[in-house]
Amino acid sequence: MAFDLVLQNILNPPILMFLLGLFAALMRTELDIPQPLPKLFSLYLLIAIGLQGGHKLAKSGITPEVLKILVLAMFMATLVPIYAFFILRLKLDVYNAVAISATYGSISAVTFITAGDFLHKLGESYGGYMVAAMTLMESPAIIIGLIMLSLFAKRENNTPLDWKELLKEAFLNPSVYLLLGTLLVGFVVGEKGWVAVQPVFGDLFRGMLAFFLLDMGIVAGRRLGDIRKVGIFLVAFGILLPIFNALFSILLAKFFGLQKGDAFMYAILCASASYIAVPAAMRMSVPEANPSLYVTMSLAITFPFNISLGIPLYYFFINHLWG
Amino acid sequence: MAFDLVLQNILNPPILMFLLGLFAALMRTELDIPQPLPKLFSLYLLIAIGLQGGHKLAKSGITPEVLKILVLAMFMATLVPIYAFFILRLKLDVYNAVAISATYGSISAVTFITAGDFLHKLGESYGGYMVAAMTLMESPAIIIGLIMLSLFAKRENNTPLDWKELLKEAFLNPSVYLLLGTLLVGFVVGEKGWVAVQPVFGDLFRGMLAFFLLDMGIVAGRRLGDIRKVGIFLVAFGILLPIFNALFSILLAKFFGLQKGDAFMYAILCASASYIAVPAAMRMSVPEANPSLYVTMSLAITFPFNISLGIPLYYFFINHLWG
Amino acid sequence: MAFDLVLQNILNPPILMFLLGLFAALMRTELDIPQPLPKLFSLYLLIAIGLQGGHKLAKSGITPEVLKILVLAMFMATLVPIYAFFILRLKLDVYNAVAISATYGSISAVTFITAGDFLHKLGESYGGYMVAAMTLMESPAIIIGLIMLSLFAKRENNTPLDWKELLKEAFLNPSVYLLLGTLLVGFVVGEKGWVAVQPVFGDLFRGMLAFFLLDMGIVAGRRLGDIRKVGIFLVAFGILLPIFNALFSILLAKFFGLQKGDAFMYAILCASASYIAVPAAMRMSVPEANPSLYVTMSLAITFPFNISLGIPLYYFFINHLWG
Amino acid sequence: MKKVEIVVESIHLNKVLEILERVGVSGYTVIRDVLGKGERGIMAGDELTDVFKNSYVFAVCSEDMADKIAESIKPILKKLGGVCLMSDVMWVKH
Amino acid sequence: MKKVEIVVESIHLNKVLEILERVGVSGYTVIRDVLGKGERGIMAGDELTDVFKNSYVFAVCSEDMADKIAESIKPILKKLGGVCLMSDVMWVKH
Amino acid sequence: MKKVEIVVESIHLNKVLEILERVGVSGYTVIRDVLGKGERGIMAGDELTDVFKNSYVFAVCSEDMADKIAESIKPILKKLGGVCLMSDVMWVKH
Ligand SMILES: Nc1ncnc2c1ncn2[C@@H]1O[C@H](COP(=O)(O)O)[C@@H](O)[C@H]1O
Ligand SMILES: Nc1ncnc2c1ncn2[C@@H]1O[C@H](COP(=O)(O)O)[C@@H](O)[C@H]1O
Ligand SMILES: Nc1ncnc2c1ncn2[C@@H]1O[C@H](COP(=O)(O)O)[C@@H](O)[C@H]1O
Ligand code: NA
Ligand code: NA
Ligand code: NA
Repeated sequence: MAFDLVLQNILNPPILMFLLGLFAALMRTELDIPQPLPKLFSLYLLIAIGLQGGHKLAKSGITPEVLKILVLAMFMATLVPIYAFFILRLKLDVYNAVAISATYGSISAVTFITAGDFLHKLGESYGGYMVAAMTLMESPAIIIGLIMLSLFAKRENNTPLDWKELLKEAFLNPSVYLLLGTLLVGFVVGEKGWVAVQPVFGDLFRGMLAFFLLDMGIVAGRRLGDIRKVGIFLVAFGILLPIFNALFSILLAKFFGLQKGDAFMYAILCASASYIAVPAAMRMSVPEANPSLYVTMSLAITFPFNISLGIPLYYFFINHLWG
Repeated sequence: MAFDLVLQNILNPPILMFLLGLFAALMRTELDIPQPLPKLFSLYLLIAIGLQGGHKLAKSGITPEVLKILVLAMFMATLVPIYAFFILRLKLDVYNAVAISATYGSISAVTFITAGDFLHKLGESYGGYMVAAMTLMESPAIIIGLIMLSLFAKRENNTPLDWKELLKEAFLNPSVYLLLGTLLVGFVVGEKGWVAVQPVFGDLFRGMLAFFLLDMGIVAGRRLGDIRKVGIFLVAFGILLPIFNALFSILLAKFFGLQKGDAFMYAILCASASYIAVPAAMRMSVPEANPSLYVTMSLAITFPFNISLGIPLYYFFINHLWG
Repeated sequence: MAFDLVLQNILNPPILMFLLGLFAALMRTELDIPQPLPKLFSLYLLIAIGLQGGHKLAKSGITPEVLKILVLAMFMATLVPIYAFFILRLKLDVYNAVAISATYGSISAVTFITAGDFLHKLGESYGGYMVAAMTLMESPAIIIGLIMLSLFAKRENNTPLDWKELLKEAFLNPSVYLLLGTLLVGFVVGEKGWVAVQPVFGDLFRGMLAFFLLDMGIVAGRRLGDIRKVGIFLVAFGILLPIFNALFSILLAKFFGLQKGDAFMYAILCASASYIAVPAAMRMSVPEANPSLYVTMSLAITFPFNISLGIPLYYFFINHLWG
Repeated sequence: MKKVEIVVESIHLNKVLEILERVGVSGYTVIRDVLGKGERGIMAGDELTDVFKNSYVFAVCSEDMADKIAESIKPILKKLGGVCLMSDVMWVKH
Repeated sequence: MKKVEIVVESIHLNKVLEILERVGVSGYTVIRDVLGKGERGIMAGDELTDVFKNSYVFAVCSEDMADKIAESIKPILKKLGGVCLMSDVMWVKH
Repeated sequence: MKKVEIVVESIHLNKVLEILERVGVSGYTVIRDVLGKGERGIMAGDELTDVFKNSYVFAVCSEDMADKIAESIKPILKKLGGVCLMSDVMWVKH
């Protein structure tokens, strides 16, 4: 049954395209999707998910249920980087612990989108407000990380944190801005507006996801070689923490009575790790941390794990609890 | 009623995406759509509008009505840069007056396309020959500008104008060529040919326009800061001249008995200013003029004004006259 | 009747867009589709053709008929570069003879795709396994070419061929990998998987082909000027060899009882010449050969000939033989 | 005149430009997306995350200014890596 | 040998290359899409209109030719802006 | 210190980098997609087939190493074309 789910997840064009990209990199073919094409795909996916979410949200309305979910989202986005930090401190210096915990406290939009596609294939769905929850969960980890840094690190030349720069980085980073903005656009344009852009931002969605995951596979495959440098502790961390986060959030979701599809997407958000927004912020604010660690973990370990095994695994648990 | 039109225009995905881009730039998020993605969108829009126009033209045929419109188009494309030049000379040197008047004598394809989308949403339409009118109106302003230059400027080292280079620049510039070419392709391929490419060049059109206007918003937003340098005279010019051009052309259109949709698109063409073809020609042939003036005016003043307030305003007048 | 076919082939959006690009380059407009946009189109076309082929193959199954075609494909892919080499040696040195014969022994995916579009328009079709045949035919010519080289060339500093690098280049080159991979993906995802990506990789196909051929036209047009350098012998070779290859393969196909559509696509594969994979391999392994020769021949002579006149010509023969 | 050349991780380019501005050079030229290898490993560009990319800057200025740039840039090079080079050059003035 | 380096607005690149051809240099190398700042303000590239972008050219040649280039390029620099630098370099010939 | 600059057809870039690695330079910087003209004609880039494009590499190293690079690179330049330049430069060390 669980195996069935894995198969059903994997025999999907997006996941197969990811594997195709992964092997391309491992076998050192020169298959390459050069910039800015990956940027085109990721912009497209963010806009599409935002518009779709806004359109759904306009239909369902902003209810107390929605607010409850947003609070739960903020809660986990604040909590995860804190406990991740203390686990990581067992083995790492403050700088790397900060960068990695921030990475895991934030989310991956592509994991979210891939999971949504999995749900869609099973004939189930989730609320448009989950996109709002996702945008809320992108940034808090950056702030928490930098608070940890100022509490626990002795800055060499005592340069104080540039909080203004930092809050901007956290809350006005392009993906947060684009998701929120298009959520709003989708919310206000009404049915007629949505129909006008649906051939691009609706119908093409799943094919574009497959195209983009080919590239994600290539990039992840290239980083696989760096896993040796990462060490066994961090590899285990990159798989076990997401599972723990997912289980924890599933229990929370059950406790607070979320619907099945929403609970699943919530678990996915908690389990996923950032590989664009947070790394960019960390390279700017914590240059002492080693990007080969946090980028590799998030991109070459956690992302592939989540979209191949994590998605069916978390769904399996949820199926048990919600029936 | 006029306010209604403004709202109806603004609550449209393309315009909202433009505003989203504008605010992204103003709030200094790092949202960016790097080259050559904007080029992809603008090539796409030109090809799509050309093929659609050609297809429509093949259906309607080339009638005396069509020829009348083409003559009217040429007339305004020649007249506007002349009176614009003399108005500008009140405050500016010859070089800048030439460059700005040429900019306003030419047209903006994206304004045209956005206006077409507005019409479409109201359930009205325009003739395919308006695309031919648009291509006719792109280049004359460049020629007129350079005639003004040779009449009124004392060239320092008396280098004569390179007319050959210039006519090439004017009539073989990529957007003129692409519009004319795809108009022809759309004209000859027939219904079957159009159906083959419609999923790309028809169905995706409005979504791609929304995507592209996000970028236009970002670029316009970045230039907004330069408005201070432009000065109050030129800011006023950038709003009042388009309104004047629109009203003038609407009266002409009424006088010569154009249909409502055609008259509206004609007014849009006269009111819009070029920000790609003409600036490129001016930088080459009139390097003495300051591109921060003419690019900023066309991109950060006239373009946003036209697509937000201009479109409903001109439509309001036309509604009055045509009923 | 033959003229009818030519017209029917040319009055097709893809071919007209190719001509539009060709004239753009000849008239020296600055129309340009900058990298990586052409890469986006070629990746798209390869993925789409692979997925479509795999999907068709899953429906038809892998039959003895399929295996027969694959063997025929390998046969011609091995034979063509051998006789091409000896013809070329009449006038050229070993290095250039190797590079050009390898170029003509391999295939052009875009020619294949354009021919498929032509068939489609006539209401006929070909088997999905032809895509497998195409991937099989990409690489053997590289190997044959390099065997010729080690047999007939005296390497200056006696550096032995790097066979490992070479086999990798031949069999893991990006287009072979991508075609095979997506063929497999299309094969295993089933109807439901195909439906998910069809709006992108099915519906958009013909429009994207038209867009890409605009670029191919520009590039071919820019190379047209180099034809003088190529010389009359090679120009004739670039047209006559494809015709000969096509006729030869048509007779083979008739003899072995292939179906009409498959025979046509087989002839197209034999007649077409590579302009991406093989040139890349040759520049790496045979730097002594002059790329202006083999790239120009394949791109500015054989490709335009095949898609404009070759396609209807080969079809004309096939129509005669299959009735 | 001196030509000062600097290679630095792209994300920190602004810090270098700030120094040039502060010292008061009359101009500079920047080439983005430069790759490289140095003490901190290979910077071959990572398409998706945009890490591991350098920028290359050069500015032509008086020897005096060049020395000031060298002074101000040392702590940055120490913290963020990168290289700074100086050489003699003649500026063709119109 | 002399290395002549020139930064010029991309749209006027051809004029510089024409000079190099006329003087008869044996070759040159061009890097497009270079950014910069100088007398005429920031050239940070404008995605849409493609204004405000520089190109960087260098050519290695004899001192003689370098002087000729300097002479011919002065009026262009004056009219269109840009910089031209010269320095000593050794050309490793095979 | 010496600055060694090399322009080579992009497809052969790896051969140049291998030499630099073998000689043991501490680092290098690469600019891809450089255009140019030389003995072998115009390298203006061909969008589709990606032929006719150069890469530009520079490495700063001791005079000793520079000589070794020059030695090793000559046969490559002979076979594949390209140029190799050397000049004096000061490395600002932190
Ligand atoms: N010896 C060198 N020659 C040329 N470029 C260098 C050299 N060392 C370092 N670089 C450049 O400076 C960047 C940062 O150097 P590092 O901080 O030493 O890793 C590298 O990625 C190279 O682009
Ligand atoms: N002192 C300088 N050092 C390096 N590059 C410069 C310098 N001054 C100007 N440039 C470059 O030359 C371009 C044109 O200069 P200008 O005409 O002075 O605005 C600038 O955009 C820079 O890329
Ligand atoms: N004199 C020169 N100055 C600057 N770059 C050159 C020069 N000669 C050749 N090059 C560069 O080196 C490349 C290869 O040169 P070649 O092998 O002579 O064709 C050219 O495409 C140019 O980019
Ligand atoms: Na998370
Ligand atoms: Na106008
Ligand atoms: Na062939």
